[in-house]
Amino acid sequence: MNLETNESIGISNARYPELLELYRRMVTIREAEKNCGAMFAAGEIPGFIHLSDGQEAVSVGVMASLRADDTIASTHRGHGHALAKGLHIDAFFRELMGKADGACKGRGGSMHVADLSVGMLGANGIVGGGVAIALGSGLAQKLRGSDGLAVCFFGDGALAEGIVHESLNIAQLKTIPVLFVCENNGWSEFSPTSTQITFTLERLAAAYGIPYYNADGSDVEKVAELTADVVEHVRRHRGPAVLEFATTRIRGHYEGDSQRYRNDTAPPVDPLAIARSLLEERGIDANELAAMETEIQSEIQRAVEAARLSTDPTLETAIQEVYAIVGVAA
Amino acid sequence: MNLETNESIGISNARYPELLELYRRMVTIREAEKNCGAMFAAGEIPGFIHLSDGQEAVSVGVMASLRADDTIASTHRGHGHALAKGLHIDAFFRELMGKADGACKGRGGSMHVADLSVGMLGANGIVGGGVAIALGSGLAQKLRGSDGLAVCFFGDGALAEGIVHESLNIAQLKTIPVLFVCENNGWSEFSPTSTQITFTLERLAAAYGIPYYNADGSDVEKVAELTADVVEHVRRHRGPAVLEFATTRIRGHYEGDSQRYRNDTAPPVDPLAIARSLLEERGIDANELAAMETEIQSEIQRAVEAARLSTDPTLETAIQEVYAIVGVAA
Amino acid sequence: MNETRFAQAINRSLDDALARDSSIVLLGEDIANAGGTFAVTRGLLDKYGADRIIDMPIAENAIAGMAVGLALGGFKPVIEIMFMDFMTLTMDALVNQAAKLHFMFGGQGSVPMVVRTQHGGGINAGPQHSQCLEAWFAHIPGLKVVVPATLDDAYALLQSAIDDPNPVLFVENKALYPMKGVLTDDLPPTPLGKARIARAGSDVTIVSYGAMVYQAMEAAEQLASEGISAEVLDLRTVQPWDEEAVFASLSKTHRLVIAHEAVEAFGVGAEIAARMAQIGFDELDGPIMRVGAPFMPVPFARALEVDYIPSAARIIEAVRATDV
Amino acid sequence: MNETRFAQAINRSLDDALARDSSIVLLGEDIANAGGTFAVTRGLLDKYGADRIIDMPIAENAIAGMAVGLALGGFKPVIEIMFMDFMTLTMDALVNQAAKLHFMFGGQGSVPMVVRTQHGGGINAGPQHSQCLEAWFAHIPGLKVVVPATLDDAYALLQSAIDDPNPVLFVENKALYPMKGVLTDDLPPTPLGKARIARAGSDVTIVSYGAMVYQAMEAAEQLASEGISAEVLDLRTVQPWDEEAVFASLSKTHRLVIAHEAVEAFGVGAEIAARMAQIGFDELDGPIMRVGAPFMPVPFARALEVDYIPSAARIIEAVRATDV
Ligand SMILES: Cc1ncc(C[n+]2csc(CCOP(=O)(O)OP(=O)(O)O)c2C)c(N)n1
Ligand SMILES: Cc1ncc(C[n+]2csc(CCOP(=O)(O)OP(=O)(O)O)c2C)c(N)n1
Ligand SMILES: [Mg+2]
Ligand SMILES: [Mg+2]
Repeated sequence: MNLETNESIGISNARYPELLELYRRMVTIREAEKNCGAMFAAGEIPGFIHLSDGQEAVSVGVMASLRADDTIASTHRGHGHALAKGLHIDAFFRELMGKADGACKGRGGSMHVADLSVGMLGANGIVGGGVAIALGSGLAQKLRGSDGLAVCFFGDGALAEGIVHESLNIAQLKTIPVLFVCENNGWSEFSPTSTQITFTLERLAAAYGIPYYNADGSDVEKVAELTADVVEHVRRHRGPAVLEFATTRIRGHYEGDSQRYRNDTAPPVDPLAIARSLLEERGIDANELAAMETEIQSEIQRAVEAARLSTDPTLETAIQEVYAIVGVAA
Repeated sequence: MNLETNESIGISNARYPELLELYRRMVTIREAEKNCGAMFAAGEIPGFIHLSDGQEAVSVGVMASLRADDTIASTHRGHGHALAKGLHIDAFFRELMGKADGACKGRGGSMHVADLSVGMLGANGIVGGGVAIALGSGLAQKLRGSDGLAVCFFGDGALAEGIVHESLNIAQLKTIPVLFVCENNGWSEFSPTSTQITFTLERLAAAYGIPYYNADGSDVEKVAELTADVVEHVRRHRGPAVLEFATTRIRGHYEGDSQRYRNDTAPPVDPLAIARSLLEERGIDANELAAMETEIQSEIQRAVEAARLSTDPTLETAIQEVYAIVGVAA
Repeated sequence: MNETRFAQAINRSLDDALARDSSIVLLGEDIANAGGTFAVTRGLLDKYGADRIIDMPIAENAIAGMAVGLALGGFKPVIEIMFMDFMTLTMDALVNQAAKLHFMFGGQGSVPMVVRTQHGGGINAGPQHSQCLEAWFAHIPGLKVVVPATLDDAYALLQSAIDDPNPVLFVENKALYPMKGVLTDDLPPTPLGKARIARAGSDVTIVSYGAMVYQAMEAAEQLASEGISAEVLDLRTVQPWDEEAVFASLSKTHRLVIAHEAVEAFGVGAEIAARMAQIGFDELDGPIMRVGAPFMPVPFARALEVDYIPSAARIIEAVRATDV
Repeated sequence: MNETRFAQAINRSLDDALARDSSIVLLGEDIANAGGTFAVTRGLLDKYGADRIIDMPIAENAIAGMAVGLALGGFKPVIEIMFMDFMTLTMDALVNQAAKLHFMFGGQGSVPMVVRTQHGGGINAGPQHSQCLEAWFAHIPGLKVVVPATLDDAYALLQSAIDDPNPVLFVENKALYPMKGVLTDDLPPTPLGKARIARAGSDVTIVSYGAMVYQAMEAAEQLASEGISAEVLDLRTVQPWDEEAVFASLSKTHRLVIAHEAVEAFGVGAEIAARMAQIGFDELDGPIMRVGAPFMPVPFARALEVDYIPSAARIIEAVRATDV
């Protein structure tokens, strides 16, 4: 299964896929991560995993406007980004389980899922680590004379890191086609971001003179619609823009997080529930949706089973690839 | 000779010393640096030296409102800051010449002149390097319960460094009594800063919610007056403020800089000339000023001569002080 | 006596230091309200308040730089950098500022700060959350580097690090946090720079530090059953390291193995080997062997990481290669 | 043949690379309009334009991070970090990102970037503008580290560094910039990782790299007059370093000295000594000696710096201490 990018879907004249397709992609991410959570709890997935439950609308809505040749740099919470950009679900599970045929041959795991062939430049274990990489990738697009762009995702907590500021300045200074996408879930690990950041991204972007837009990050259509406009703008003007989406981190910072620190009273806003009721309002049959969900579940189950059967990598093979080989293009 | 801080001058009720005194301090810095330039050209001062000619009004005007227990963190262009904060002229020249009895025993040189006893936490060879140090120093003042504050100086070019942004956020977040002083001379080394920075400090400070003020950095009275107000505010509110002074770098980035890249047409704005003509307007006798200048020159000459006679440090002594000694307070 | 975990020994050390010296303040990400990612600072906020246990935004370079300013201002800051891999963001503050200040200012002032961080694999945290980079800091004049292996050392060396007037990097191994043991009451002060003989022996010296000490002990145990008596030295401090103790042991055993979890090449073991190949040359009866991680990033997969981290078996192999 | 300076050899190498490969772009502070602080990039802006010779704001971490993105995007960025001391600000991008990417992504992609920087004393630039930190980078799997000593090597090794599909740190010694010499036309490619026998000899091996090669040569010269024949090896690349060449030379001379300008403790020499104390143990007829800077920050004063930087005299002393 591969959550394809727009091009391959071939919806003519649509700026982004219709809601049913967006919903399908969100369900895929949710179902995949549900399995991740369970497999982590069961000890089948080791390390740290940060689920994006509640934030699927941003991944899916943003990626809906991107082409295969557009690039993204992601964060520690990168499953949704990776799958939405086109990382194959098989490569995904195999990587998280640390298998030899995982996306990264089991060397990176959840925090480093990457698929360069679809322009996914990697999740990143360093808060802010992907921002300057996206900046360089956007500059490459520009210097190459393409109308491609680069997108960097980052959380609200990352705004405290100097690299974000260095990058905003350079993006505007050199008019680099890079889209800064802030997923504002209100949390930096175990702390409300309001206890860490004194400014709003809106005012910051204004200071840098970079166009700023925001939308409800739980409404996938709103995310897709705004992103389509902004991506269009970035493609045409070859300069940066900032997008901010208010979103909800439904689960803990990472799996295993007891969330004792958390005392939200309202039930979490769920982008899937929102999309689903919109679809039903528009007359899509609930049975049809259920069938789709079941199909996704079984497809994911298949991927998980296959991953379980995959082989473990060996150190002897891994050590061959510490360096790219001189004279051999990668 | 020691450019004393306010307290020791004892001008009652004055918020800062009168213009004649401010002028005297500026002349001292100018004359000292004139000697530095000549001694560098003659090979008597080695290394890199960055003169603050044209920026004396900021050093003198800001420091006029500081107390001995207020601290400053400076930059690579730190001579004016150091002398205005109270570094003795003898220790200054000896340090720049690399003598055993220099301010830093000849181990730091121009880029590291420091005198902790007067709250001068050092010039700094790293652009932005002093900013977070001042932040910590300001926090120390606050935690100690004093009404002291910390000042960090930085250039317009330093605004590109992430550390400045990290520090602004933290200063406001933790309401730290730190005064951010930007000396905007329009240059980052050999490049106009307009080619490096897309934002104004005013808008940036607004984004962070930090009070921002600016003034003509060539008019020492204006600098002193504004700083007196702002320092008062910081002392009382125990939170940060940003000050920006437009100023002129009269000489090259460093001594030896051919400045081929420079094509300013207007003659440089000279804070000393401005102060001098103000003094004359106010009826100070030109002869009196000349006498003062001569006196300063000869005092500096004395310091230079004495520095020349000072002894060289030895490696054997230096290596004793790589570490502070356990159990011995420094 | 109650059993304590390694992480709690550090917690207790911080607690006792905070109680006895009001100039000590803690800064770090999620160390106050949340009690630290590894629960090392749990409970301290409640006891000492938000002026002393300070939660910080995600800004490592600023945190480290602030510690320098706090230290100059009469405080003894103990900062936490969550993973040693994030030390990459603090290098200017630590290396260009903190390490050099006392020297560069001609002996004026000092920077009594501690950077607590944790290194090492064992929990499949992957290439950016597992590195052992202590060799970098050991190369920098002005810094001290401590890597405790036992509960008592975690407690006592942290006390010494806090009391030291110099910037000290205090490196905890994440795999040790859950380790249980008994923390001795009223420990005597443990000076930095003194190694500990973890096991006495006469045929070969195994020098180690941090979590690898346990693999060295296991190796020694197995070797003993073959009649080879290995002496295990726990360095405890890698800068300054206890040259005298290593030399003394080598002079007794005439064989030397150095083992650490960090990448072997250009690691801490290189300095120890090099120094002994100079001053201990006449004592050596066989080649100096090092055991460290292979020259690759720390891989994520269980199957990889388990082979990546040096084992007792590899130490035994190295001991044999000294021609013992 | 015309005389050229070391800085110009690098300039020529950049120029020729830019001319032959349009994917090469240069980024750095004041490298375009101003031609670089040490004039190494002078003239390139006029020739190649602002899209390829790119002046950057003072933001080292972002510059290094951008290079990673550019490299993934099909370019071969060559960035300049003005002083090696400022590499402290690039460590995340270089160590956590660039170095690990190829491995961490399972062999997908590569990061063909070069970081040019300069190290060393000699011009009284003081503690924050003189450090030799190459050992840090040599410890990181995924990075390569080159330190040329001669004009030909500066030219040819830079070509190889640029063509290498991995991140390469290219370290110039500031004291060498004005050095004059003849740059050979049509140099054959010089692979990374191969040492150069700067002077053949039979009694003792002196391994060195960068500017210190000249002190080693001077020492060899003086020793020759006493009838001691020293072989001088110029490593050229410190990661990977040419173990085979060092071993071969040691097998001939049976005495080993390693000299570099960096601080001796935990420096590059430690790895070479440690490795030879293992694989070369049977070849050694005396202790391995290292010559490096003392364990202190680089001091500013002329009187201090001149004694701080290792001299030919100190190398000669070390040679004697190998019991030659
Ligand atoms: C440089 C760095 N510092 C700290 C961390 C530890 N850390 C991981 S995620 C995180 C919080 C990030 O918050 P945010 O950017 O809002 O992303 P979110 O987790 O909410 O998606 C922190 C502090 C890290 N990975 N990298
Ligand atoms: C981290 C770092 N990067 C680069 C430099 C080299 N450098 C020294 S001064 C300078 C320009 C600084 O400009 P600005 O902050 O405006 O200060 P000014 O020189 O104008 O006083 C640069 C790039 C440095 N010293 N430190
Ligand atoms: Mg968040
Ligand atoms: Mg400036």
